[in-house]
Amino acid sequence: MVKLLYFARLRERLDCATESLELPAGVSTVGALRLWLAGRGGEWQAALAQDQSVRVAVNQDMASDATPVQDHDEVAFFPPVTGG
Amino acid sequence: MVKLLYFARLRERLDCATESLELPAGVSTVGALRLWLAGRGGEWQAALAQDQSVRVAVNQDMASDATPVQDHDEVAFFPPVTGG
Amino acid sequence: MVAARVRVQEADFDASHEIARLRAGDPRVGAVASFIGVCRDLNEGDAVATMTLEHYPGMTERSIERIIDEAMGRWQVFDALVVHRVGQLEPLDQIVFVAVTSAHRGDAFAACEFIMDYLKTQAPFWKREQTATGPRWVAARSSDDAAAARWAEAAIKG
Amino acid sequence: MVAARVRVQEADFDASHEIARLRAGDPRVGAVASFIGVCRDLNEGDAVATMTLEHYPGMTERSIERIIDEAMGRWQVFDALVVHRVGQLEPLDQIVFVAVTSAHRGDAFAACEFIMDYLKTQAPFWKREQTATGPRWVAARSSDDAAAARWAEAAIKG
Repeated sequence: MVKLLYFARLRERLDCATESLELPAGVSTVGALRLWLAGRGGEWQAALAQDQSVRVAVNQDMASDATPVQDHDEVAFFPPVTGG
Repeated sequence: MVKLLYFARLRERLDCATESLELPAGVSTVGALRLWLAGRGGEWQAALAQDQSVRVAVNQDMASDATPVQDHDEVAFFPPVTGG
Repeated sequence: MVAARVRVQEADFDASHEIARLRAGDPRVGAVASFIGVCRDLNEGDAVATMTLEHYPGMTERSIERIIDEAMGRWQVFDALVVHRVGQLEPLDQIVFVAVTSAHRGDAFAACEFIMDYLKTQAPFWKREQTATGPRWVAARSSDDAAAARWAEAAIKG
Repeated sequence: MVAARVRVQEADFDASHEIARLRAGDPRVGAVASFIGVCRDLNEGDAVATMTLEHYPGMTERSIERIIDEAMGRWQVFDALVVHRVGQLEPLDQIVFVAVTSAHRGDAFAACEFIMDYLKTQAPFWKREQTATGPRWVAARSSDDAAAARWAEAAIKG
């Protein structure tokens, strides 16, 4: 299982703050996971499409599409940050 | 009369904080005034010599050797500043 | 005794108190540069009534710790502190505090500004504003990316 | 009501208090950059027991006012404050405080550092340190001249 987190506008659009997911077969990177989630269609497709500015962190470190994802990882999806 | 002020190390060396002076004949610039004061000899000569780092302000504005000096001016001599 | 260098909290903070704690008993400190970010009543031309700050607990602290480490590697500084508020804030409220101690002012200023610039683009906080036309998530600013990029090639490693 | 932008005093100051006063009631302020200069226990390798700060009353305030005017002409800032102590100080004592308010942090940081750099080379203060081998006047540092020169060609006009 991986733990997925969604923050801010993304959390609101998806109406989902966190979920646990059995890593789908063949999904071993951030890019593949994002594509798989977008495949759920509807808001998932719209919010996670490649043209959307979505940031991803794996185990609380900023990640890129190529970053590996494996069982027990914590993967977070969120918009560009706006603190400070 | 001009009012002369001396600060910090210069005040200590000259053992003089302030004095009033009838502007000597022919003295109409900062450079000339400094030369005239150095002409007093002793510590005045040593402290105000051209090779000493002495700053001068006329009427509380930083001045150079060419700055005019006239009756009623306030002229201050001091070392490079070290506040902050 | 080591005090936390990063705090995320709902409560307000007092700059003097934080600075006094940061440099307490360290007579090597000659310079303290600090910054306070404040909630404005206007953003992108619209009046802002309140603002809510969301964050990613755990990653927030971790990312700011890393930014401070990076700053301490680049400049001669003794210590640094970041306090960032979350929850609901209003115009005039303090949002963020950064303070850096050093022997000399140049290092303190540079490290303090570096930490703020990186925090703006790297630390997972998100602002939602309440305006007359309803709530909206604040958009990231390209000027913030530019400010962070100016500190050069050596990116903070993930 | 206009509060003094420059104060020279023997008394200590409180950064939070000064910042609160500086930005009081101004909801345009998004950024406050500030700096505190502190008395160290070591200078040029020697232990410093106490320090005495002398100044040129009148010219001091005037020169700092001019530095603030110059900063406000260069950057988009709302207000600025300089408090500088004189008289006898000890290690750990606060010496100088500079704070600048702005809508944005870049302007606040730049103006604050500019004011400090110019103050170090333009404002008539002199430090005398008491060390184990007796009193000595602190020598001006060429690094301070370099820091001020970095802000470029447009010198402060006399």
